[in-house]
Amino acid sequence: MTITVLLFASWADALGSRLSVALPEGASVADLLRELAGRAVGRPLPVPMVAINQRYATPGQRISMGDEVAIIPPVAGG
Amino acid sequence: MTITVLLFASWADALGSRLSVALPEGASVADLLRELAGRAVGRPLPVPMVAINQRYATPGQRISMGDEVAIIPPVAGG
Amino acid sequence: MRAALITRPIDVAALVAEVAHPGTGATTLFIGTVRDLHEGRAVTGIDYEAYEPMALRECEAILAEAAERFGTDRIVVEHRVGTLAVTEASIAIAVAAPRRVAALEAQRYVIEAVKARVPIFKREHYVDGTRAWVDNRGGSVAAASAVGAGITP
Amino acid sequence: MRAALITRPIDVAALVAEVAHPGTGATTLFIGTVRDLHEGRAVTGIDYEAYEPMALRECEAILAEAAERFGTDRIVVEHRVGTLAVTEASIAIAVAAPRRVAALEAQRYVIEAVKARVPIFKREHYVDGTRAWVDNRGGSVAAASAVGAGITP
Repeated sequence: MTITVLLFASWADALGSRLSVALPEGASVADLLRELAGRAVGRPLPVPMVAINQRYATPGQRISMGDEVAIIPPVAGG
Repeated sequence: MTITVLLFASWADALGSRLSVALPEGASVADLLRELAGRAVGRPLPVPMVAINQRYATPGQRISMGDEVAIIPPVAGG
Repeated sequence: MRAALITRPIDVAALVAEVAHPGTGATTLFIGTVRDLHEGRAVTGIDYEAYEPMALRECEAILAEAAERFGTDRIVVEHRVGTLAVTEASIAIAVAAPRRVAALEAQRYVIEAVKARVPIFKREHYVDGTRAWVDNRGGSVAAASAVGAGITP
Repeated sequence: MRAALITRPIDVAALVAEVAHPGTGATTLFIGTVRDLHEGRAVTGIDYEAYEPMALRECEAILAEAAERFGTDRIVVEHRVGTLAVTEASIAIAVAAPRRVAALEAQRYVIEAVKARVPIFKREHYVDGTRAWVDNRGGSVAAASAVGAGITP
């Protein structure tokens, strides 16, 4: 399946603010992060959280076709 | 010695906002409070603090001629 | 640092502006207002009375303690005296600090200390036309123990 | 309760007015501002970027939690997005409650939760012309560990 991933801040600078990623059916958040790490080898990016449909997701959580998936670098609001 | 005592709030309502009180030389804060209690018998007044020269005083502290003495009912600032 | 007892309405925006500084990361403002209910009784207004020179001295001492403890001297407090209507501000405290923890904790330190120590007194006006002196421990004069209780040696 | 991400300057006086109510005994206002120094580097401005729909949703969840926990729904938060100069407000939180403890603790709850959870990001501009994304744990991207560290199974 192909999912669209939104990126922000340093991750958007490195990989763009919107990315299409091909993942096997039933892929998890950790699978997505491994795939993105491959695209960012050697770049000093901070460890991100992942959100699915605007809620923080756990590493084992599965991603489904059509989900809104986002890479959330360390936050800095306030 | 005669000292002038400032009073506030419920104590001022009961006894006036300024009182002359005759006390023996070397009288303490507790002596003053006993004297005032005699003047307020039967009235529902709250237990006050006493300030000498604008600082809270302890019951055993001595009062000297010329001190600025004040009866401070429970405070309600804020 | 600045403390004042004032008779005009408190201008809270001016207090916020007064503590502002390019090194400020966080500003806190606390406003105490006259509310329409106290322990179930409908309140229409409050008289605030102060032992003014001592109240000012205590406020200044509190600000100095907060400055020492929290590392910022950008603190102002104004307390109103006189008769206030419901929704009017009786006190405002503004604090600015490089970091939020100092601004939050200094604010709390100052309001708690003012309520505990500063010789300011209030008399509530009720809808039925009666008035009573009340204090920050929740008591009213009518409910308080008689004076004798506190002065038995 | 109301949360907003805005691009115009925050009007803090309007937020205080928005939460006002005759039953209010205490109002707190927290303002976060861009300061001129971060970890020893002179800062000239900050870009705030948000994952807007999620940031708004998180802010609204935080306000609902605070309302539940502290018993007041008179809480508003506005966070600025875009480029801000030193001394400009990035966030303001106003809380009104019948009693001060609720107003103070709700204020603190909201600012701590916003800083921890809301997907808003900032890039500092330094006097030497460089820029860097920084985060609320005090790190900058350059100082952070490589991405691999976080995703090893």
